[in-house]
Amino acid sequence: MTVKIRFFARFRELLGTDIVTEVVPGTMFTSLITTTARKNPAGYAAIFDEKGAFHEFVILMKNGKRIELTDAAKTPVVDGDEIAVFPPVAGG
Amino acid sequence: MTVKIRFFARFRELLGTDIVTEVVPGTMFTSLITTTARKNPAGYAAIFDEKGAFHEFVILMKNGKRIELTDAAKTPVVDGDEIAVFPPVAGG
Amino acid sequence: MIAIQTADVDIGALIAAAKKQGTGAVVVFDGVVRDDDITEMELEAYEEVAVQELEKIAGEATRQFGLLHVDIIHRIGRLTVGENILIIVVSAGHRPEAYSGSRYIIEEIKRGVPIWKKELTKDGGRWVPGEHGHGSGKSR
Amino acid sequence: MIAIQTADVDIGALIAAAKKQGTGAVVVFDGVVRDDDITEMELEAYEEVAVQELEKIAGEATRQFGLLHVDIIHRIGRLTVGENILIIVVSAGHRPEAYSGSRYIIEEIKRGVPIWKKELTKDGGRWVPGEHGHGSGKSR
Repeated sequence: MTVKIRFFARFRELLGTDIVTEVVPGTMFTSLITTTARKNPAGYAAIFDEKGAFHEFVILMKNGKRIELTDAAKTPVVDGDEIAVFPPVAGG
Repeated sequence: MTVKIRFFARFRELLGTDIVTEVVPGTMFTSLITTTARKNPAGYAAIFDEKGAFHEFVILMKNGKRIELTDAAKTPVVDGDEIAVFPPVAGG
Repeated sequence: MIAIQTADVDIGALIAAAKKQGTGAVVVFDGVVRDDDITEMELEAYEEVAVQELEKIAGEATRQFGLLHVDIIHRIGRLTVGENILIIVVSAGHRPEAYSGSRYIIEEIKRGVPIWKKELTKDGGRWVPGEHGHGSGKSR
Repeated sequence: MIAIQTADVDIGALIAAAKKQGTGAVVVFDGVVRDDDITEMELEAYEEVAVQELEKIAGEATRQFGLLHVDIIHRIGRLTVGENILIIVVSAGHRPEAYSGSRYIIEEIKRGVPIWKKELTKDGGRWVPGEHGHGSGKSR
């Protein structure tokens, strides 16, 4: 099954965006992002702390709906999901 | 000596405006307006109460500066003065 | 630009001109003739004094809120429903100052600038009562 | 009109269109690229979600403040100093609602709409930190 990962702003600059990736059923949100972010140490460090937990300012969305950081480790991704990972917003 | 009296809004409709009038030296603000307003009973009633005192909402100016109603009876007018008499403002 | 005039203004052009160096926020207030069962509105001002008062208010707003630019255009004469009565354009470095400065200006105008409005209706007309029982800035 | 777009808009035309029946006050907020020693600003949005959020904010402002009309246009792409970033036009019967509704909208946008700004300088660029540590409206 495939999902799409969209990074924005600083995360996009470090990791790219619109990354379509094959995942095995049962893959959890956190592990998918961890794997994807590992491709670039600076990108990984932007999103995760030294213990491998999300920085508290990171925002996650699944199909346009917010996912709490604490729920991400136990939230599975399913075929066709659009995952978004971004830093605090600064519009206006 | 001559002074100019300017009424505005409702007072203007009842009494006219830009009234240039001859006054004798020593004429006080209140007596000048009283005399002028007497030309039209409705105009007089708009500015003065039944005891002949200014309605508390009336605003007086002399050469663009506010004169308190309580000071008007003892404030003389002098040659060339521009006197303004108007109801509460409603701009904006 | 501080003015009492019959002519309308081009708000887009005022906004463009308000973008002085350092501007991060422009706030425009546009007071409009509301359709309160009226045919037209007739506005009257004690012009010389009203312009002086508007200039004083603009200066005070500039000082108090650090505004970079202020326009106040108050129209007089006969206006129909939907027409602009009063246009206030302010610019500032940041939005709190722009909003607060704009609001300060309109409240001060309502409070103390010698301008009057008469609503013309099918049956005649009525003078709009001021929002403040007294009202000329001179005694502040 | 609620939009995320690269093109600028004609604010004068938006004001004219905002004068719905019953309008007595129109308030415009125009957020502008400020000259903070930058050459340009680059704006990026999670567009589909941002538009949904703006629509939600406009609806909530309309309900809460009885607004008669709301436009929110947030620009993205590369903008130079002085250019419009965000234009909010609201109309209401009276000024308190128009000011409060406009302010509510900008504060909510700052708080939770997925848009980011990068200031481009001679030495490179810096992402503008959000005003709110967290920031996407979904968890409100």
